[in-house]
Amino acid sequence: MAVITYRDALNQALAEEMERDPDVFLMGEEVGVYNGAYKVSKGLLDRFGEERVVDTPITELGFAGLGVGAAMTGLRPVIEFMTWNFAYLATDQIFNAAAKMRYMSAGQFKIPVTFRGPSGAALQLAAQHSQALEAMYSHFPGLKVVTPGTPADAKGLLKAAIRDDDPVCFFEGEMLYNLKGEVPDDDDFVIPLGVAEVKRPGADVSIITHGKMINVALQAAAKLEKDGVDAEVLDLRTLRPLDVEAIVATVAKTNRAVLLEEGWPYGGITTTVATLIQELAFDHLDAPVLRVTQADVPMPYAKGLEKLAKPSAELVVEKVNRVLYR
Amino acid sequence: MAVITYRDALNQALAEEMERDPDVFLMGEEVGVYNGAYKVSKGLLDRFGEERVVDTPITELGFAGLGVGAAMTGLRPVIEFMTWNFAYLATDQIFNAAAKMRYMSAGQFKIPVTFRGPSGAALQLAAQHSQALEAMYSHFPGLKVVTPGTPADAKGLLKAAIRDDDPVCFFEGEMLYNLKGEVPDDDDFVIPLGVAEVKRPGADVSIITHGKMINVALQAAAKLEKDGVDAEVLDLRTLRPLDVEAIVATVAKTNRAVLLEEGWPYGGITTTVATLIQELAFDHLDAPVLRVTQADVPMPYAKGLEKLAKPSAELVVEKVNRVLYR
Amino acid sequence: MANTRTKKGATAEHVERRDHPSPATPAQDPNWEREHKPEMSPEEHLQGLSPERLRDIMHDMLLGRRFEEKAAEAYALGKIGGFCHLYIGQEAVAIGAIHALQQGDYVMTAYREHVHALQMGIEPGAVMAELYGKETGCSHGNGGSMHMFSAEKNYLGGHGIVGGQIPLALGVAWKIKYRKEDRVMQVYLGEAAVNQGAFHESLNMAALWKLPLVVIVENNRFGMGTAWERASSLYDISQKANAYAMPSAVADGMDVLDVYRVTRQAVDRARAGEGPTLIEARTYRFVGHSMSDPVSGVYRTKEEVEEEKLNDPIRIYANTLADTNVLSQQQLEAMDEEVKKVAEQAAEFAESSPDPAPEQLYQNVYVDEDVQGQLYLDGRR
Amino acid sequence: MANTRTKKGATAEHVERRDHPSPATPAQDPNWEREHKPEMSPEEHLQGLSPERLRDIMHDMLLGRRFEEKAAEAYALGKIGGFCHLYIGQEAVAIGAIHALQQGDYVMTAYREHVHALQMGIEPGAVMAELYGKETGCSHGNGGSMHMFSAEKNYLGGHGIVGGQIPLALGVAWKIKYRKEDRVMQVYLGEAAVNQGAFHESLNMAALWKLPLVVIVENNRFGMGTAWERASSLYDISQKANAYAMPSAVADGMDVLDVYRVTRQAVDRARAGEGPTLIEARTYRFVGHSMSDPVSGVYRTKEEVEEEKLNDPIRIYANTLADTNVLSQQQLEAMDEEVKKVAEQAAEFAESSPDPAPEQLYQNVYVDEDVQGQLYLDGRR
Ligand SMILES: Cc1ncc(C[n+]2csc(CCOP(=O)(O)OP(=O)(O)O)c2C)c(N)n1
Ligand SMILES: Cc1ncc(C[n+]2csc(CCOP(=O)(O)OP(=O)(O)O)c2C)c(N)n1
Ligand SMILES: [Mg+2]
Ligand SMILES: [Mg+2]
Repeated sequence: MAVITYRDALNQALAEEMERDPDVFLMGEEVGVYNGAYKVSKGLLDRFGEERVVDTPITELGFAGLGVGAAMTGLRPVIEFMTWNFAYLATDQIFNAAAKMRYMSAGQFKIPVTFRGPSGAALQLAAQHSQALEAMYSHFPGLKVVTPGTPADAKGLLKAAIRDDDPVCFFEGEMLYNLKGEVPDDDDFVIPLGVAEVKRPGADVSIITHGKMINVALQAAAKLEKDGVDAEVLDLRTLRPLDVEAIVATVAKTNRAVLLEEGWPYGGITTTVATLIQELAFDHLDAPVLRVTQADVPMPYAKGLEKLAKPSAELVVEKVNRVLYR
Repeated sequence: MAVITYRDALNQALAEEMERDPDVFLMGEEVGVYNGAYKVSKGLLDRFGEERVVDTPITELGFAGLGVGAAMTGLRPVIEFMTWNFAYLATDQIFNAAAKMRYMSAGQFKIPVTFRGPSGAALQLAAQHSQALEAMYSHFPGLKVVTPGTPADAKGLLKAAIRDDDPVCFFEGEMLYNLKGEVPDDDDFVIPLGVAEVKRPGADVSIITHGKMINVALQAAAKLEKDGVDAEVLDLRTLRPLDVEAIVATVAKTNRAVLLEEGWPYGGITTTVATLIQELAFDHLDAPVLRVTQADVPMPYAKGLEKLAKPSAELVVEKVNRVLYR
Repeated sequence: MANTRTKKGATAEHVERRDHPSPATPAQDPNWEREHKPEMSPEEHLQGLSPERLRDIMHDMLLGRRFEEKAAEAYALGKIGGFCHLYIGQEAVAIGAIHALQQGDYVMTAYREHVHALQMGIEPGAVMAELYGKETGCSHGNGGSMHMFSAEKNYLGGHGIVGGQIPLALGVAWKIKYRKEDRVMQVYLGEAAVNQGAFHESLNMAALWKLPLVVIVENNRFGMGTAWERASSLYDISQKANAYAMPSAVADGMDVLDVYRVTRQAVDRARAGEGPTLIEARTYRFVGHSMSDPVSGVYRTKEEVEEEKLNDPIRIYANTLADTNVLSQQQLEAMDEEVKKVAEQAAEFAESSPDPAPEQLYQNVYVDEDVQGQLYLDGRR
Repeated sequence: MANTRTKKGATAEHVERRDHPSPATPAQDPNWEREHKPEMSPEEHLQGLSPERLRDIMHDMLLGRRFEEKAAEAYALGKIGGFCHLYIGQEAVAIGAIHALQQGDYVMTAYREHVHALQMGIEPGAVMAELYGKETGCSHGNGGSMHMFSAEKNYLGGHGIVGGQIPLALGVAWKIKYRKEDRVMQVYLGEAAVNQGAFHESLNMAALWKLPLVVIVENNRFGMGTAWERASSLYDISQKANAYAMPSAVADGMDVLDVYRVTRQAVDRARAGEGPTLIEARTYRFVGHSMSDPVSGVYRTKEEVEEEKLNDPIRIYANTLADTNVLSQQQLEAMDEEVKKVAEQAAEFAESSPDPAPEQLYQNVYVDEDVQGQLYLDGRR
């Protein structure tokens, strides 16, 4: 176990998988000479060369499609979007090609491509650069969606995503890159997709979330503890496949749930989870499932407004108190 | 009142609004010389000329953005996507520009653009041409989303969408164009956005749906009637703004709900509605809210498989029986 | 009127926009397909191909034609559903171009793909069964007319989004270079796809990285009902290659041997590591855009279509082979009878094949099997 | 090493790919900016502009520079957040080009936009206040550095998606023609945006429909850390216009009067209904891509930057005005003091302005007010 940053954990995962499998290559804007806009690919160009660490023109649609075509003929591309905000331009290739190719061909092709990049709001980047879009990608059968919230999960899940034979959309928290945490050194430390994790056990209420928001959830749990409320924090980690059992289990245990996500509420991950809970754990529920999400508006630039727009521990505590009828 | 097709109702709405306001123009692939791939714009080129009925190159991103730019400087464009399946290519302009421009400029610009076209599965068009994507568009604050299911709603809602000062995504049922129904002739027959309609009153259970699926819901209601079950069918009509009051009202009345949509389940419209119901009508519910959606797979081509993939009245009846514990 | 409008958008005003001498519309240019074609004797024209090979090509042309005529019949009888886009009139393009390939090379195209699929060696029965949506189809009934695939034959589909196949093909070409393989990637698109951003982005990267990609534009002059000159400010598609410092060429898309000649050069260049080429093959669609589109009337006149049919690529090639004594009229007719039988048998095979099993619905969405409802959220299973 | 790599991707191999005589990289071409510039006497070079106008231009150049230096200070102090992209070194482009416009014309650009916003007449205080995220900012604090707007001044933003502004500008040009207005639409993009599909789709439609659009590529040679020649297979951006049968020109982006000259021709042509023009303005960024990017070291050398700074557009223009006795060194210094005050006051105004009120969070998402939670589904209100 070493304590490293989320960024370095991702960098290790990339390096180890490229070392392990010559079919793995990294392509995207500024991943090479510049060492990555967020330095996630630092050193990889020097280590693996221009053939395997490839700077692209600014053509999200084009190089996303390139990744799918290379994957369907045997390579294992890792396609970096400088941020997921720019990937709308590539959605046709992700939703119409990557997600459907295997099915349309009745299994003749595997599409082992990983699309990855930073996601969500950083600080004052305004409407076009502050979007948490994992819900949009989770909507599509044929895709897998992963949202690590800790350095260890970042490494173990990225390695799993790269080794996975289906297309994976991998959302990194733009604000998490400097987050430190313990990460196993083991070259084969792989976290299987579809396994949620209880990040904090508790008895009174379940806070279910993923990605960057687990930290907000843990802050809320800490505040609640002071009020004598023992909250369980469940980190979904992967959104598709979704660990439905773990969701039902925590609600069966606490009988109350507050769902938290960074993105927008309409069609958000929290709507799918809330729907599953009331369907599969209806008789366990002592209160409606409540949610905390980004304010249902585009992200404003001004510091104060941005703070208001983002989900907060205070909002979570407020909803927890409501499901506890306090 | 005249009985006309859904197609003609849309055609009338376009013609009337173009007649009424010289700033309204129609642009898209094959809308002019070809009279529309689905003939919705039949006769409009001859009537309004090449300046106002404009055939485009196949460039969804380009002409969607053109519509937004024209709207922000005073025109009222109607942009036709030959089908919504192709609009992924335009999502950057719809989600990053249309949905956010007014907010980023703090209200300096209105974006009165309407994006419209056929949506959902027709018959055996396979995975890339059979997608019902209204849920994806509803996710984004700044957009309005409309899904008419009858000729009258098609006309009244399209006129409202064109007159609306915000960007509207208007989803037409590809299978509804030949559907006939009574439509008011009145030039000012406009149905306000955000008002759901009870298409069939009932007492025992609420079937909540929108667009093409209202017909499936009504079929299910008819079958159920034979078994002595009196189902209410609520047509949401517009998904954003969403008529939350009407949703709560019908559930408060029947205490049971089955939600039906054409698209995929993860993050589907039904997840948002189910979430709102369990939050706002928790104490009214005598059973969990259940859902019927497309099978969570890309649409297969083969007739038999396609039929299995689509939502059906049988599946709705089955879920209704479950919420009635029969 | 459609046509006056087409002409309008395409005369003086249009020419003035183009800094290029050739006429603004094919209609104004009787020699359109042949504009860039070198003078050759009939023998030179055979490209040194063996008589067997030349006869195979004729066989392939006839099979493509008869197969699709059969498919049209079946469609009329409701045995085939969905969209169905026929290649009738354009056969010389794919057949000439694929004959320039070797074992191991790849092909990818759009939705007008039956002949490409056949030419890559997929059994006619498997292609027809796919149209019928049967379990024996080359995509087991999942894909249909627009999404045929054969991993075994290096036929990579079959894509429905205009221009969507170009970035995918770029990726295959990338893989070939990455693995230093002795292969070439050939991608087809209609002329209307040239206006898509995907074309621009892909050609730049292909040229920048010198990938073994041959881009073949099937210029049949129309994207559905839109004449090329109403959709592009530049008439000569081959000139678009200059924007990427990419070599380009124009082929007579009604002359299978000219398509072979031009494509062969591009394929050899790609194989030699000299990078991509853009080929504009000038052809014509004798049928409607799809089964629901009338052959003529709306966007082109009956006369125009009839006139174009005089350039039927099969007749042109038959004359070439007759003039050079490679194939007699008699042999031609025998060959035609033979391929008609093949098309007939393909239909019988499709007809008698089973529908896909219901279990197929949830198969091959993912490589993984579903783990207790984690992958499929429809609550149906 | 970054640079060797740049050079590598840009020498022989690269030249060979281009069918064009000029050198493959600016570095190899001391005369890069001036390549297409005609010989002129100092007086001719003044383009017949009045002394007042010529001095205004200098005033604008100095203001742009001093304003952004002030902004950089404020950013260092944490008074400005988010991304902040400075235009230092490139001022001649927007200032020369916007001086070629008339009242009523429109401008739209990307995120490197402070000088464009100022040049369109937005008060320096309002621009600075937007950077500070204050209620008095030109976007009331909603937009920030990348999303400034002024409907009143016809300044249409301020867009953060590379290439995203081009289709929007196409739409504005469409509106001008639709309404038969006597206006021109000017859109700016960085050279790296040329590779985006949006560029290709938009230029084709602009040329096809002869829209009054002037497309100005600010070629500062780098898209973040990527040198143009590592991102494009064709070196000469102006040649890309040929793919759309569109006229094009190259301007010396370090010479404000040359930019004016070239742009003026394009603007006049657009106004006369003769359609769009593509202008490549060759310039250089003296600062990092954004505040977090070091000026040099990774993708360009300190030496390269220092050498380029010898072409400072303000010095070049100052010399022109001195040689022609339009502005003395003394007058120049006085002017500089004046604009420094303006920048100073802008900062004070921003500093003393109020933050946006919390209510603003839910304002202007839609034109409509929310009707009982129908528009906002966050259950917060
Ligand atoms: C992105 C996209 N837009 C629109 C369509 C609908 N569409 C299908 S074929 C076609 C015309 C394409 O013409 P062309 O590329 O010339 O190919 P051809 O049909 O002539 O072979 C259109 C507009 C589509 N499939 N994809
Ligand atoms: C679609 C998209 N991809 C990537 C980015 C990230 N990005 C911001 S600026 C930039 C470089 C753009 O360079 P250029 O167009 O030359 O403009 P310059 O910054 O040089 O003025 C990149 C890659 C983005 N904003 N949008
Ligand atoms: Mg065509
Ligand atoms: Mg640049």
